[in-house]
Amino acid sequence: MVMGKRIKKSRVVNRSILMVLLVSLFAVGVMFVADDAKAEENKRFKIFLSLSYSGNVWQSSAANIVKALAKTPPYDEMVELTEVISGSNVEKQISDYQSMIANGADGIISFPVSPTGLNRVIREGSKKGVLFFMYDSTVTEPSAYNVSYITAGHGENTAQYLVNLMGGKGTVMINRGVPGNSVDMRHYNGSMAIFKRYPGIKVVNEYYGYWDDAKSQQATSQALAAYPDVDGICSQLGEYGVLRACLASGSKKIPFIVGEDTNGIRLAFADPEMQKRGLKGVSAGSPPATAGYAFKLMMELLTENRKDLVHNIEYPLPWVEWDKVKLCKGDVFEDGCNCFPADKVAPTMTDEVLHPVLLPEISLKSAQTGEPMPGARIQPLPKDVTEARSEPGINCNPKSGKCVDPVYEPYMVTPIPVPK
Amino acid sequence: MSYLLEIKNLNKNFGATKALQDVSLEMQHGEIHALLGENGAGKSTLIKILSGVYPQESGDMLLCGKTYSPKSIVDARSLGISAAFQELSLLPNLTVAENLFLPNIPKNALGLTSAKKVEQMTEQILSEYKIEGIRPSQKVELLSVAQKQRLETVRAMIHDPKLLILDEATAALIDPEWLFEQVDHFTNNGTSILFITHRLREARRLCDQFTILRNGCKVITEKFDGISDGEIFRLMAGRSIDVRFPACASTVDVNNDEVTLSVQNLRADKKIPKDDGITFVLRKGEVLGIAGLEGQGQRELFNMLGGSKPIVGGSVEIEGCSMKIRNPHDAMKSGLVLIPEERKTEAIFPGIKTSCNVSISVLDAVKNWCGIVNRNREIDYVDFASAKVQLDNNYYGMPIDALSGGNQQKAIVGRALLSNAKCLLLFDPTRGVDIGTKQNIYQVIRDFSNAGGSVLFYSTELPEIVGLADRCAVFYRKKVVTEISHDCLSEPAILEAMLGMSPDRISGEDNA
Amino acid sequence: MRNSILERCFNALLTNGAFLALVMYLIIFIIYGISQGSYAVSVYGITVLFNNSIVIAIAAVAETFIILMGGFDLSVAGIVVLTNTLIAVQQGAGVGGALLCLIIAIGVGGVIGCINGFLVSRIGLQSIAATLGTSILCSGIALLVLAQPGGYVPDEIAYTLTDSIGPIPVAAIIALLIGLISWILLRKTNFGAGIYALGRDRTAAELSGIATRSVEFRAYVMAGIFSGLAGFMLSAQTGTGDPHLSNSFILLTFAAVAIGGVSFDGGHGSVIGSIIGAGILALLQKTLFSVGVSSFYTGIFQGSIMLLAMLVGSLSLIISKRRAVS
Amino acid sequence: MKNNSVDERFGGRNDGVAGFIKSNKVTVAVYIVTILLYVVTLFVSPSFRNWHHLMLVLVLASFLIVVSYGQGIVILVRGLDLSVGSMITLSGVLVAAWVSQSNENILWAIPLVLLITTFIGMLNGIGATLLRIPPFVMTLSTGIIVFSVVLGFTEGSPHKGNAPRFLNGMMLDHTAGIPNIVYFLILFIFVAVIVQSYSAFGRKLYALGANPKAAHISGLRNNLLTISAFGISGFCCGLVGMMLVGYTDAPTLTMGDPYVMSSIAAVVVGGSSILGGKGNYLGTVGGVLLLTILSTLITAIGLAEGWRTIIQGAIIVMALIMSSVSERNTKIASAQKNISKSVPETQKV
Repeated sequence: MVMGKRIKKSRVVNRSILMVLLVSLFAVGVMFVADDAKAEENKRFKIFLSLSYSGNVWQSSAANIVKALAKTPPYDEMVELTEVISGSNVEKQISDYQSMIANGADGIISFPVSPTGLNRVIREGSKKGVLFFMYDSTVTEPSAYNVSYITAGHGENTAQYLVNLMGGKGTVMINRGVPGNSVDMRHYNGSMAIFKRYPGIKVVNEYYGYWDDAKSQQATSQALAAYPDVDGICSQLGEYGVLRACLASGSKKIPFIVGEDTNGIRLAFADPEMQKRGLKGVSAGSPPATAGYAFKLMMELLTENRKDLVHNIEYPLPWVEWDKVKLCKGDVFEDGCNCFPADKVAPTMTDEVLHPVLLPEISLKSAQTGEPMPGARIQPLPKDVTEARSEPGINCNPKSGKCVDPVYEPYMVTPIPVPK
Repeated sequence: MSYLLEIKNLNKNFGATKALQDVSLEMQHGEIHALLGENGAGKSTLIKILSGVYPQESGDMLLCGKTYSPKSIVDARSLGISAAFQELSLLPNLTVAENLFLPNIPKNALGLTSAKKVEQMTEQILSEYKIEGIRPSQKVELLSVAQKQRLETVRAMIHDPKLLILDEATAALIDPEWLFEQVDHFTNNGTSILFITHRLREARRLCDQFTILRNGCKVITEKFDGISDGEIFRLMAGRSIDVRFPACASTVDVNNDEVTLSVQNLRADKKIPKDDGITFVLRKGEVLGIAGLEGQGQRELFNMLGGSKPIVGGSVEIEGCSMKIRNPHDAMKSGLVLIPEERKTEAIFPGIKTSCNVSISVLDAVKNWCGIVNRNREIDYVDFASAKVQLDNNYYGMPIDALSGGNQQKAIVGRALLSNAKCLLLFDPTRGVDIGTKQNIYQVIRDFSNAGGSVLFYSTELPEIVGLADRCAVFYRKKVVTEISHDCLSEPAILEAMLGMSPDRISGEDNA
Repeated sequence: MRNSILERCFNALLTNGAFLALVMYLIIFIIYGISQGSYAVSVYGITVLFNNSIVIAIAAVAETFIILMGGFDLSVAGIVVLTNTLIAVQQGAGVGGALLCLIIAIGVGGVIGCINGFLVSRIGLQSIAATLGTSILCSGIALLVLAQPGGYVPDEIAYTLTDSIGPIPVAAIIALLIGLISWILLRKTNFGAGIYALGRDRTAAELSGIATRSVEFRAYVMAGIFSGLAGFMLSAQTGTGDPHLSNSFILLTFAAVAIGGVSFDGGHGSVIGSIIGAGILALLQKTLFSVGVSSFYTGIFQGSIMLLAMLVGSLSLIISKRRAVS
Repeated sequence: MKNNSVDERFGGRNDGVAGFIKSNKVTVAVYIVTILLYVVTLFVSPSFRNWHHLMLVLVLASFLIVVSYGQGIVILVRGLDLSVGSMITLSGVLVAAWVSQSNENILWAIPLVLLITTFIGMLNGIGATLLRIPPFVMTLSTGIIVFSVVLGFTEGSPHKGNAPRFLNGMMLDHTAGIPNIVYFLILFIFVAVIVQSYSAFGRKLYALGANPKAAHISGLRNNLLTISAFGISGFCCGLVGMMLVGYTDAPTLTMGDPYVMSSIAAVVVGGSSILGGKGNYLGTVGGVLLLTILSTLITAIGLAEGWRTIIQGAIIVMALIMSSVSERNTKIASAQKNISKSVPETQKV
């Protein structure tokens, strides 16, 4: 009996040791990975950067721009920036915002996962004096600042350009973004508004590329198989995938493509070989540079270099037509150049990471690595900002009643008359 | 006089298989009726229909003169028939008390099941049925097999049935007397019992009448008095079979022949002292019978040698070389091949062709340099094996689970024969197979030993050991207590040793 | 032979997944408390913590019903999204609207649960595959219901359910309530005994007289209803509808169940464990945030905790088996 | 009796067309549905009626065909691999980062990447066997962990690197009018079928899946077999990652995600039992083709995304019901004592 008890006891002791070991190992692990950034605590602005989905070049370029700016003097002395990836889960981003507020954030700069789902936590944070700056995507909460190109009319302008290229008649396919997303809806509605004005334009097919080159490529391949002689493709982000699908389709002719800002499509526009096969189009779309613009605006508010600011700010729509593509020699947009050689960046890299006026501090390298451009200092922003229209479901809450319905009027290109 | 239960022309088919054909049966009030038959004869199907597991297909059943067609087990119980199943229907992760009352655990005033109340009731029931050493709040997985069997039986009894069905209720019981006592008590109250067993002796002890099923048909209903065991066996098998054992071709010379397997103080449990393990030797060409009551260590021995249970201590030598057996693969490499106890869960690969089931042990021998199986060589091996076990090659293409138990067992024995074994470990290889197959297996065993192989052979049926073995080692309390040589081999001698009656071994009861 | 309390604790730690999860929770909470300071124990801080975990917790309860039975339910995410969009498009307001939302949640969950139950228990489909199908169906319908994010959830839900009553977060009360209800269902009814029985040994359960198909069917319905409630709580948190919820939701649900010590073989574990598991996931996120671990590496910790919980779980099974033998 | 041919006595697997159909009812059913669906697409869109479209379907299906092989092998031995998505991403990111545009490093980079993913797959197997963690949880965890590592490795973005020219050519160039990848697919399927259905190793996997306990007792190295099954899955993921990079020219961190659920769906639609021990790779390939043709058809019709999703879900459920019905028909004949549907014990060796 005594013997049995001893055996049992020692076994319990063994197990407990094992448990304690496992748990303490874990605890040590947590401590070990923890940054020592918390050590220095002189008065800096606590800024949090909340990304939606890391994983595509667009998101990380945007993040890198903000990171590079935060390291550019004089901000390097003033800002403590923490980057958080919230994934595509609203719950997670809500939780992250709450953690940031709890940790004494002065400002949160973020790509919001949902235009509506974050409103409540933003309102709570704003009440506590936290500045919320949303870039690219927007929220409908009035207390947040939205810095975005969305209201600048990507859909209607690119669609109009395509219509002009096609001479007002022909067949069109639309490569949409993520289903159930308000930005996709805004772009799509803009495009369709234009296409409907031209009875000769027939939208034969629309599909979802999820703003992803791989998915766009697969979906476009399938659609092309059904409509091999389509005249134009109107694409949201994913246009490089669209192009590759066209190249792989076996058809000699390449349809007109209007899409967003990837380096791959711009290079293709400039390629005489491609031009010979009929490729024309425009590159205009969501610029990661918005993040930098939003960050600088936020910093100017925080440092009180800017007194007041409207809440919905429009970032100009980037616009590069096929015959205006110009290769950059260096790391910045100079002399009107607007794309980079293939050995320098991935074809899926978005070129609009730079802006000579709004973001002179940023070079291609800083957008790729998050390191500041050597010798650069933060330049003040132009005094005036463009106020964006308050469009319902985009950057305005219809419940508040001050929204204006979007007007789908192209302004980057003159509409051709409807052919008889 | 009206019957308690009348079954008229009952039929049941599973697809193309006719499980029951025109079976009729009558039972009196208070009668204990034995249901006999080989495996696959339809006993299980019959009791599952009676107890509400399967619906009947055609035919009538009358209980106390009223039409009886239960929709479920619960329904059958409320109508007065409950069953204790052979496959033990207890749930290991629930408590004894919960198990006892499933599926309708008594509720308290709030309509919720109350552990306290149920455990109290269980306590009462357990003492009423004279079961000791079980706490109602204990999880069933902590019980021994025998305790589980008792619980299963009690679970059928507490519903106060008019007809109690006991399917192999004594298989795992060390002392069937407990059951007999309960049965007597029950029949005194007028309950009838349908008793399914493979053990004729118990059936004779308990029952007045028996019914034999064969291939889904009723053969006979008769009183036990005045009919011999041989006759009953004949009726069960459907042909005249006196169990015949192949003659030993040569007697093994105990002193001179080389030892194939030598086991020294083998222990499955840390608690067993170092020098008190299982010890025996097995010679070349010898069939060593193993006997013992349930749970005396024979199962552990087979599983340890077969590699499916870790060896805690002791040594195993094969042809003089010490072997480390950590898993079945090691065992096979050393030449020990186990035919496991549970055919369905441990031996067959359901859904896979019979031929592939047989050839699984020679796959490595019949593959070519890039690992592809050479079908011709494979089929040669399978043909060789099935010729030995007389497996019809029409079965080759069928999934093995579509075969009868006997044919499955033939395939498994065939597989073992192909595996280059020096020593076959057969754990109850004839359980649940028809007499024809048994005869086959006996022959295979003898052939194997005549060809120079050794066989370790455990059986619950003593006549098999007496008839087949060259020698017998008897287990009692986790070790070999007695070895009986060929000359002294007899049922009474084995039985005596099994019960621990060898003179120097009689001591206090302690069933671990 | 009486075990000391300490010994019993250690035993429970290894054999009871919920207890282990609780201990893990406390340890992580201590790290969180140290790095976060007084905020960690403030009413707001705790309310936030509960709010962050409640949706996954309810979803994990739903999943637990099925996993205890030895199945998998992939439709949880689908039901949550569908419920969310339907609640967002309903027009009711005030208390009536709130009630309507609750009915929608339970109704949607119940209906999808019935379909799952029918496919699995009546037609005999493999649970993981059948629920994969219904989950895809649900997210398709959700896209038809709400073409883009929007819609409103009555303030009665959105504010009341995420607030705190005095020092007690409403979400905590809900967690307690859900935990209690599911605990009663699983531990105090024949239905619950049936689920445990089914998860361990289907044949034995059938022979014990349990109406296995009916139990299975009802379990899927219950899981559906709880998933609907999770969608309801998600709507309360976000105050709006969004048809685009990612798959990570379902992964987190399974992670919570795994951390909670529920055996994926079925028949072993408790809802309490799953709820704590969901709490751990939310707490872990906050803790890593507050100690400053780059969010790149959150996944490493989540994955490791899951493996740790499962490892201890399988260890405890081996130990209890060994103990049963000896 | 000895007169019968070898194959006949083996159950007629090669016993002409009739024999094949008899022993592979589910597989045949999948192909019939696939062909029917293909015919429907030809009617829906006349421009599908050419050789090119058929090749397109094959190219689009190629990723899923390869990844489903690993998934199928793992499911065969009663596992499930939820980490395929992360492993595909890992492979793509690594190959693009190490090789970049030129072909210089390809000789060491491709084998090394395959080795890494195979190794991670084997880790899954080790967790599932030696540590006894259910495959579902094990692969879920490694999936999360690997993704986290990739995230850290790339610092959130796979900036660096394009597809190596070799992979580009593999995916997009044609030889004799047929895309190169189709030649690769034929080779892959051939080897895969040999390994799964005709090799000793494959036979052992089936045995293990049919009854792990019996396999253990019969002396099969269960752990080793399971680990290699997971290793194969990792290997396949490595291949798919490279194929995807070759196809799209640059990796993204989400590129593997769609293949987790769709590979499981393909295996199940292809007639394998998710409980293991049953099914064959040709069926899975049929399942992949079915799903791919379906998605082509849906894109061609241009349905709203909601309807597309609904149709996909419905097809999966319908395929399941069909295969369960056809299975039940065969089972009734052999059912003897099984009480309704009994779920086999999970690996408890």
